[in-house]
Amino acid sequence: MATQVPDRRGRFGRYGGKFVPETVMHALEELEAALNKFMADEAFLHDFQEELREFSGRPTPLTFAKKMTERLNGAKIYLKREDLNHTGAHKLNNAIGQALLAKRMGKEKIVAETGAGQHGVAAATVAARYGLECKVFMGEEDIERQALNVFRMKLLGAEVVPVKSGSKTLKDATNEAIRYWVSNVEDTFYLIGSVVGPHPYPKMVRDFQRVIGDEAREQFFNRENKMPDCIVACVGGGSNAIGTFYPFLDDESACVGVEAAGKGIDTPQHAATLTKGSLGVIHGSLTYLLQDEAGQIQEPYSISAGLDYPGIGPEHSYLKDSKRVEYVSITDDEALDALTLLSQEEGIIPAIESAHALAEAFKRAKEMNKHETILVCLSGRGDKDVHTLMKTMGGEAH
Amino acid sequence: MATQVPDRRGRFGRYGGKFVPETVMHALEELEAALNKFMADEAFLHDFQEELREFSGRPTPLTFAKKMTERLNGAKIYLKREDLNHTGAHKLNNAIGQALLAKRMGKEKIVAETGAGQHGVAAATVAARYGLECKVFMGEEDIERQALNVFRMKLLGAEVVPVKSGSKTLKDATNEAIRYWVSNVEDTFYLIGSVVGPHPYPKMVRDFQRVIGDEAREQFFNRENKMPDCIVACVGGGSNAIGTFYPFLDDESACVGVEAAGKGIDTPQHAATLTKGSLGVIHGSLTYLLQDEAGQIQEPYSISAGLDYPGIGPEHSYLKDSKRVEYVSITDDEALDALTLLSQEEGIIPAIESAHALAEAFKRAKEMNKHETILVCLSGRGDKDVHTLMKTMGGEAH
Amino acid sequence: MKRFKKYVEGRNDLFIPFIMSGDPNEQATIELAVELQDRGANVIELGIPYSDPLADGPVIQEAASRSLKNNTTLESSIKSVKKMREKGLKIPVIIFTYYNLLLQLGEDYFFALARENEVDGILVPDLPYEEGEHLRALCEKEGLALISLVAPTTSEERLQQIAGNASGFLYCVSSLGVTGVRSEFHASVFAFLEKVKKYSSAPVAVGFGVSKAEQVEALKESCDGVIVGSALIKRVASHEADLQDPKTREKAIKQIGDFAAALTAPYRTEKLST
Amino acid sequence: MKRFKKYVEGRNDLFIPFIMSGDPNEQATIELAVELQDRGANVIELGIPYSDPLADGPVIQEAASRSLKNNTTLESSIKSVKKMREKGLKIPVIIFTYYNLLLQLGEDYFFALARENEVDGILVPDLPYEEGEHLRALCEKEGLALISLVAPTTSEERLQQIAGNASGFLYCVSSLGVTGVRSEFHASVFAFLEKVKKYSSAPVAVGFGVSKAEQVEALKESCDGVIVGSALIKRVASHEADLQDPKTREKAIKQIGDFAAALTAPYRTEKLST
Ligand SMILES: Cc1ncc(COP(=O)(O)O)c(C=O)c1O
Ligand SMILES: Cc1ncc(COP(=O)(O)O)c(C=O)c1O
Repeated sequence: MATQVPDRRGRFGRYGGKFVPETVMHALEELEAALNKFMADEAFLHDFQEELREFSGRPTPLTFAKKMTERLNGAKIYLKREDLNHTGAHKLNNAIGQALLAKRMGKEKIVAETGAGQHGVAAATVAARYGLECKVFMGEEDIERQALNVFRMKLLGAEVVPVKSGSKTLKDATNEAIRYWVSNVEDTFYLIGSVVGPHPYPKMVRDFQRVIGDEAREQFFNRENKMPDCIVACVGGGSNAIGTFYPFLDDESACVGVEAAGKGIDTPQHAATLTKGSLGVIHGSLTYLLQDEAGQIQEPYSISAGLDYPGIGPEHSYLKDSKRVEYVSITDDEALDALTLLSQEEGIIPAIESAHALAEAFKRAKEMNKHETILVCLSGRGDKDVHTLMKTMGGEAH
Repeated sequence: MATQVPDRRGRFGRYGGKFVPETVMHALEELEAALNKFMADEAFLHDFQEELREFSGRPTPLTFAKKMTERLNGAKIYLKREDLNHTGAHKLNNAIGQALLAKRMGKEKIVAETGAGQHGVAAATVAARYGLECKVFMGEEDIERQALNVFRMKLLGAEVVPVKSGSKTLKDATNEAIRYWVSNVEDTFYLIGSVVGPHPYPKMVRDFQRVIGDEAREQFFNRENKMPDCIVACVGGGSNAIGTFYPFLDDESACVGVEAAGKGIDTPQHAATLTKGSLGVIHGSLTYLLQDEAGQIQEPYSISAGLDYPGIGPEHSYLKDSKRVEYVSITDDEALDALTLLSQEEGIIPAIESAHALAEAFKRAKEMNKHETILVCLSGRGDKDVHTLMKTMGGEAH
Repeated sequence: MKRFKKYVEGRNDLFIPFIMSGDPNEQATIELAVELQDRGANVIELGIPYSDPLADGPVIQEAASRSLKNNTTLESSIKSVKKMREKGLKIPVIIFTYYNLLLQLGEDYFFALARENEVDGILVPDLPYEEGEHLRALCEKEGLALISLVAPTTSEERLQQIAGNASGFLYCVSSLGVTGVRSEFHASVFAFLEKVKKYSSAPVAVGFGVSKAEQVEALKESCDGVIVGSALIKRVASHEADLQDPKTREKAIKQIGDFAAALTAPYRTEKLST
Repeated sequence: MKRFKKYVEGRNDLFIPFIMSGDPNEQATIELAVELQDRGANVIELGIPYSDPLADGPVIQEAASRSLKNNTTLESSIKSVKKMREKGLKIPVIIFTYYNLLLQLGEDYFFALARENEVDGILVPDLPYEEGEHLRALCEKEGLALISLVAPTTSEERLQQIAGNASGFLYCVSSLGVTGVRSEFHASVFAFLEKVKKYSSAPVAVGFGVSKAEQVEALKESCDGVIVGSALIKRVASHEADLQDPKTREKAIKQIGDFAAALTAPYRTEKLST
């Protein structure tokens, strides 16, 4: 059964594992022991649930997209509104969980990596809320492109450390965060932002994010008295997608993960890891990734900073092989169209990441019957993207 | 009893009324009739509640500010999280209500005014969601200062109309919206953004915003088994404050409205209407306002665009006279300090507007006992203000 | 009310110009008032500049801005009426002011000033009938006309009440919207005017958009007069420089007078032909 | 394993330099390997440049960047070992490569290449003991050393297992963190080394931060050798221009050799004095 992974070695089928320097192994063992303890601890789970509710505002609603549905004239579209979380995306669910765990483990500091800054803001937020010191590693290029999020993190009291190595973007920030962690494992907790990294991170992040799917499953059933015919989510590292899909894996619902096709999967500029990548090791995990023939990791491209990651959570590689989830890709342009459409039909400006899922859902809805249903994970709000949109759309929304 | 106002003429004591051109009177009568009908209509109220829940994500949580409370070492501080509403502030509660009403009245278009763009975004959002045409009037100066919100409105499908008259800011945008409305009353609904304007607007907006206080009252009682000792909210036009206070007016809780003192109430640069203003008529309502000796309305100033209004809802003038609510003011600098403090202690970046309420609450908390409690309405999130903060704080958060 | 009796009551060819006090300066306004009387005006509607004139279109808004630069106030404007009288103005003058200005001046002081400076009436565009009770009583006591407005959207019930209590003249708004030039009136205006005339206890004048002789011609059978604001003020604006210069002012004022005379020619043609 | 037998086993003065393949070019790396042998090296650790070297500090990261510009690959690096042999290199060479490069080359092909090019061992910094089972079996079959690492945080249980299965030599990480120069070692390193030596089935060499003769002196009683990476690579970086130019290369290589000799002088002093 799909829900039995990972195994004790942290493998989802052949994927996952712990491909890390010996210096990190102790920290992973410690984390695993803490997880085993606290994920079975009523008091910890209660705190986690309470903070999700009272700090982040969960449960997030399930919104029926009435006008969008009418316009497409096909399957009914429901949106799981992760954009309504505090700080604007599903990222906080996981950040709350890990930060509470770090506290329980007696750590005083957290370190995190960030690309566009969404996970960095989430990490800085929980650090402030729970009284932890926070360092966020961020590529120099990203720091320049995301000045607003950099300021938010600083305002929240975090230190943003510029990363000058490699391509100066997310993957290098991740390397640098791991390096820092290795040097400071005793008092520092590494707060990873997606279902990636060495075991037990992919499992832990999934278990903190499954609240998305758990809520959605109940809400959907209350509305429709059945399970959705299709569930769609975007895939960067894959945390919102796994969080959404996981509780449905034993149901009949089709699940579709949507990667970023950037300027097209036939160009070098995309981030379609499962569609175009090959097996390898990245950031401690055996999984699909974008690399050249020799095994050097490649810079991905997507208009959405959150999907711009050369690897993917190992559980997705597993779900692809097992065919339980289908993976497709959506281009920048298709995502922008979907973003505009949802804004104008429903008054919700989605994150560009989430717009990839929407674009795929809209395509499918048109081909489906009116009694069928699609559940889309709206992973975040688009406010963070307005700058990018202004540049891309030339200052004029249409 | 406080809850019996306004009277049939729309007066809160001596304040309020309908000081509008004859051309508007018919539209106000029509609106009043519709309100009387639909606010007693189960189906309408059900739709309103459902949209608050499923579109905007209500109920918003009540968050205990643990670290902040410990730091101040006085009264317990609770935050009513209106920042977690869709689009990021309490403004949407009212926009949803008015837009649903407009639909029921058979109007096809809405017109709104906006200063910083928050209400404009809320109006554009509901227009998209419910299929209404939307025109937003906005001062030319504000359009320049708030390019991001202008883009958001356009993305949502609204037309943003630049206002070149007068001081080219909010009050002129309001005049212009009213002028447009006057010319198009048959098919156009004027969606006002606060508890201002001619009767029945102040009452209607209050009744749509009281959900804040209704929820908070129940949530607070469930947590503390009593009513808060003190309730604090910022006051621009006064909608989040009335929405919060109103359900508590017959309780013992002290209520405090916080105006913007800008650079100081002894300078000409403030927006402290009740503290420094005098009786007059603005935008159809008899109330306190900032004016010169001859009665020309003055441009207010505050670092927070949402408090930057020369008038105030007439019910606040009434509550000031009756002493049921106390009104104080907070400077730009005090608000910025409170904003930084909450960000770093609780991981919540508040809107600069809301930071005015926080600053006052923090002052009071220090002087209160540990068994006492303060409820603060956190009216909106600060993401919209990050640009302003970067400019003011010089790019470096501390 | 005696000036109304003499110059307004019983007539059906009323020409009621609206001019902005202090636009572009006090002297020009005074001279323009007298010139308009000479060109056939029956009442002068003297607008007081306001920062937030929400019943007005752009032409009058801009006039107010120009005037406010001269620190024109309600008080200074009322005092200038006396100066108009000294220059020979005999027809009624009504003060057109937003309510806030009146509130700040104080109603008692207003009436004292009005008496002293020979003002005949007042029009408060943002004081609808329901809110005007107190002011109406004071006006009655002081013998001033409180000019009321009715609009095509005014309900039958209110129309009856407002028109039935009209004093001085009844201001009929031609169409929805704010003040400003309109090229045509909707046909429905005639049915509306018929209804208004049925109820009105005073002459019925039509305003909002009157800017051409053709309109005056078209309206003249259906009402007792026209109010002309934006069309005139546009001429004031285009002669601003000349009106500022004492040496060219007189000529500019005559030219504005010529425009007023041409606009209201349909009334005089009738007078001649009868 | 025969080169390990000859040059490594039983010794307690091992000098194991780490050099980056292709930094700044293949020829320089080949000549440097031979020079280091001449200056007392017992094993050459040949680093393969990788885009994401997460166990490495900035000095080695930059060396990798320089090398990648020359399109250095795992395959080209293994092939260059043969060229080192042709130049007289006799001591064992171990390939230091991140796991992904090995995966992409293919393990079978790797072993074929290793055999053909006279490679003696492999070290995969991101392949901890638990994940190394398969590779360990293959190495054993092929007679290659799979170099394992232990760190101060390695638990007693794992330490026992890893050290007990060590082949070639056991790489002892001096302290937490990534590769790079450290000015001092924490006192606890000695207790750690004692424990490691107790369990180890192979000579114990200390790496991460060794950069000064004083450190070698301080460590020499507690372990069987030192691994020197960043300190050497810094010299390569500072001689980059000279190493690129065939005319100046030899001199630059000698200078790097001088540094290596000075660093490991404590071993030779001992050799002389015994
Ligand atoms: C809104 C949003 N959606 C999706 C993602 C992609 O992450 P994941 O695939 O882990 O859900 C991000 C990452 O920053 C994000 O901000
Ligand atoms: C976040 C926020 N708080 C408060 C206000 C002030 O409005 P009101 O006084 O009507 O609540 C605004 C207005 O834009 C706002 O955006």
